[in-house]
Amino acid sequence: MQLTLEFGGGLELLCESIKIHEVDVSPKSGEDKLIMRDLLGWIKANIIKERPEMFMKGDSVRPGVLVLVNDCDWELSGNLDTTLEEKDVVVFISTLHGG
Amino acid sequence: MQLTLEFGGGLELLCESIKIHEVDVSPKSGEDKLIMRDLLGWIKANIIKERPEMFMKGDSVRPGVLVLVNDCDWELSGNLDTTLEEKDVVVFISTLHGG
Amino acid sequence: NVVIDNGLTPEMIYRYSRHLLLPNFGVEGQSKLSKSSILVVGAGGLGSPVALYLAACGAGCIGIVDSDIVEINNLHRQIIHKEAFVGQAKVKSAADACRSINSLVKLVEHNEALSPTNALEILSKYDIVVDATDNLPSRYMISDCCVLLDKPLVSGAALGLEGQLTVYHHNGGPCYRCLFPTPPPTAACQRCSDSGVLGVVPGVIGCLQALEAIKIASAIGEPLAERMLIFDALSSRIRTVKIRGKSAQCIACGENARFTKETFQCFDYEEFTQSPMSDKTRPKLNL
Amino acid sequence: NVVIDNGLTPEMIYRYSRHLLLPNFGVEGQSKLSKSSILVVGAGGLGSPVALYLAACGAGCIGIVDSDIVEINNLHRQIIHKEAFVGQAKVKSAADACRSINSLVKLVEHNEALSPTNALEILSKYDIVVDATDNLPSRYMISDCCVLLDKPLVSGAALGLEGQLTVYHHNGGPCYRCLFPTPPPTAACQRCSDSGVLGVVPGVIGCLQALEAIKIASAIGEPLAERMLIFDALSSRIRTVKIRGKSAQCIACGENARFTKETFQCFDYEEFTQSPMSDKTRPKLNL
Ligand SMILES: [Zn+2]
Ligand SMILES: [Zn+2]
Repeated sequence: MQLTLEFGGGLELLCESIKIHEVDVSPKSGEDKLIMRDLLGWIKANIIKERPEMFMKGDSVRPGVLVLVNDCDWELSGNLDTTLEEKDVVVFISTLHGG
Repeated sequence: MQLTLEFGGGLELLCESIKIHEVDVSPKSGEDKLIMRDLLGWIKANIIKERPEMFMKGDSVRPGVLVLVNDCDWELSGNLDTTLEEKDVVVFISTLHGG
Repeated sequence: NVVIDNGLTPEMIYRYSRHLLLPNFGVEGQSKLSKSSILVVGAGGLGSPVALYLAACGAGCIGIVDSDIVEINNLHRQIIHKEAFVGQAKVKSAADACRSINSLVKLVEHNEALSPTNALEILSKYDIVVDATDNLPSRYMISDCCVLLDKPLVSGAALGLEGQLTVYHHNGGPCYRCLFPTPPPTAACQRCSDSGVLGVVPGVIGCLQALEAIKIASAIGEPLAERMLIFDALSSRIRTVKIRGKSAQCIACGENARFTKETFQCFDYEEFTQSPMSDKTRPKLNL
Repeated sequence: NVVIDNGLTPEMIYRYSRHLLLPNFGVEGQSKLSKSSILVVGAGGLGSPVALYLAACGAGCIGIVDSDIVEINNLHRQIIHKEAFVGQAKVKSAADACRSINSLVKLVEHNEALSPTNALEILSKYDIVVDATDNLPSRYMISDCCVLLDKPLVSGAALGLEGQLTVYHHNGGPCYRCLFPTPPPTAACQRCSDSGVLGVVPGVIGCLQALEAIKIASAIGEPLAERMLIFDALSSRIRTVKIRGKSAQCIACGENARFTKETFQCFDYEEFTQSPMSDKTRPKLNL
């Protein structure tokens, strides 16, 4: 499944300062769909190059990270159970506090 | 065909100050696809309520109007011959000169 | 007489004539804006354009809270402060700049750090609050206080080459705690003073904050409630995304919210976030 | 010594320390910016934040062109001008404000209307041109002149509750005439003085123009060439769209361009657009 992953608010520093990643991710073997829970594991294994604890906590993202699937907060689509579709854009953004 | 039409830069004044129009437009009878040329005629007949000369000139838009199909200048997709697809977003925007 | 009914003097009609010509704003919008009072928390990179544009556009009363003094290394982004004010209180410098561009606006200088002990009293005097601070504990504190006092909160942030903007606790939308019930780890809390910021980035976000405050004050358009604007300066991309609504479980604004004015005044925001409200005590970075 | 090689004095290193901390900007970005010269055409609603942020961020030299004087009914959006400067030249007022926030920047006051007879000479002294004007003939003229002199042009516009922004003649992208070979009908050419503008709207666009100029000057990020940013204040929506490339048929920048410095100097832009460069001669609207 072709997905666009974007990292912002400093999270790109965990993946070699690359903000946009065009990736191809398959559902877990035996599954017919890809959900966010699986995608997070895949990202942790394949995209995050350092300090994974700055990206995940337990099986979800760490506090202070917003997750957007097609410009919409994943809380509105099922959080970890959100089903992904071909060409979806998934954005991970760390909230900023500066001014 | 479901389309979203948006008017900006003052063009919304020609259609009762409504910027976003969700519309259903069919290809011309005998045609199997809808192209921008036909859509312009449909808009002139159905959406534009006043001063049509501020929207069209000849069979195209008047000078100073940018046309965007899915956030991309129609000059890049064939201008009047651009083929529209289900759920396309077509934006008509008059260029501004103020400051 | 419409003019008198709307509280606009001939002087105001002349000064704001470009606003009055706007069908979507007009006399009604200007009149509402001129009767509104807006508090800007922080007279720094975000607060500079917020205060200047609120003053220029004609907010009735602008309060500014900050306890910092102007430093030379603020000036790359804090355009409200002149070199001549280095060493003086930021609120005095900022209020002076606002007065010099619009003497019709009332300016109130709160030359103190906003804290749980004074926040309720200060915020209660205003209709709208703008969070233009630079640290996490202040953001939780201001949001909690706005929920307790039922004030809309225009919240902006900028760091590096990125910015974020949203409106909390407005039109039934979420508060800061609805989005962030748990604070992030300390290592994720970068500040401009540690990590840097391109000066014009808070300029963009601050102008957009002033716009949201003006829209709320004058009751025009759709404020950014339940939406967030995300700005990436390097690519010049700005997206406006849909965010979650109010959380029923939120301890500040949820159905069984247990936050009262009393708990607020005793809440230790620095302990909660493991992060200081002021960077005065931190070692300065040197290149 | 890196510091000396980059032309940054200890004073600059302290002042711009938050820029130097930025991995994507750093010493190299600041050094390039500090050596750049940028011309701002128009010291009005757009020019105000452009000039202030270019000065704050540390552009080496900022030129400002305008022949207008400061009026009270400009001040709702032109935050660079203080009431004390009403009746004085806008360029003097603007340069004074820039100097007061950053004395390290060189400011050049061009207190005259830009016209085909002086544009080549004035623009040739700068690396980057910012179009912050308020009328159509000036936009064609500035674009043509930038093509002739091969300068990037950061072009912004604001009216009512909307704004637009793009970079012309940069990285092989189009010029103004590539997009608009034929001028629009006169009835489509609204001005802020006729139709109104919410003061903070040019603020947002002007900040974004300053950002694009800084990105070009310091060679960071992707400037808005072949792209246009479209801002709707009422809905807080900002889209960045892809626009056409350079047109082979363009009379200014195309393959067989017939525009020379000589034709430029004789070209009647007001006749071409059927629109005046200055609104001084127009009747003032009264409410
Ligand atoms: Zn809440
Ligand atoms: Zn061209």
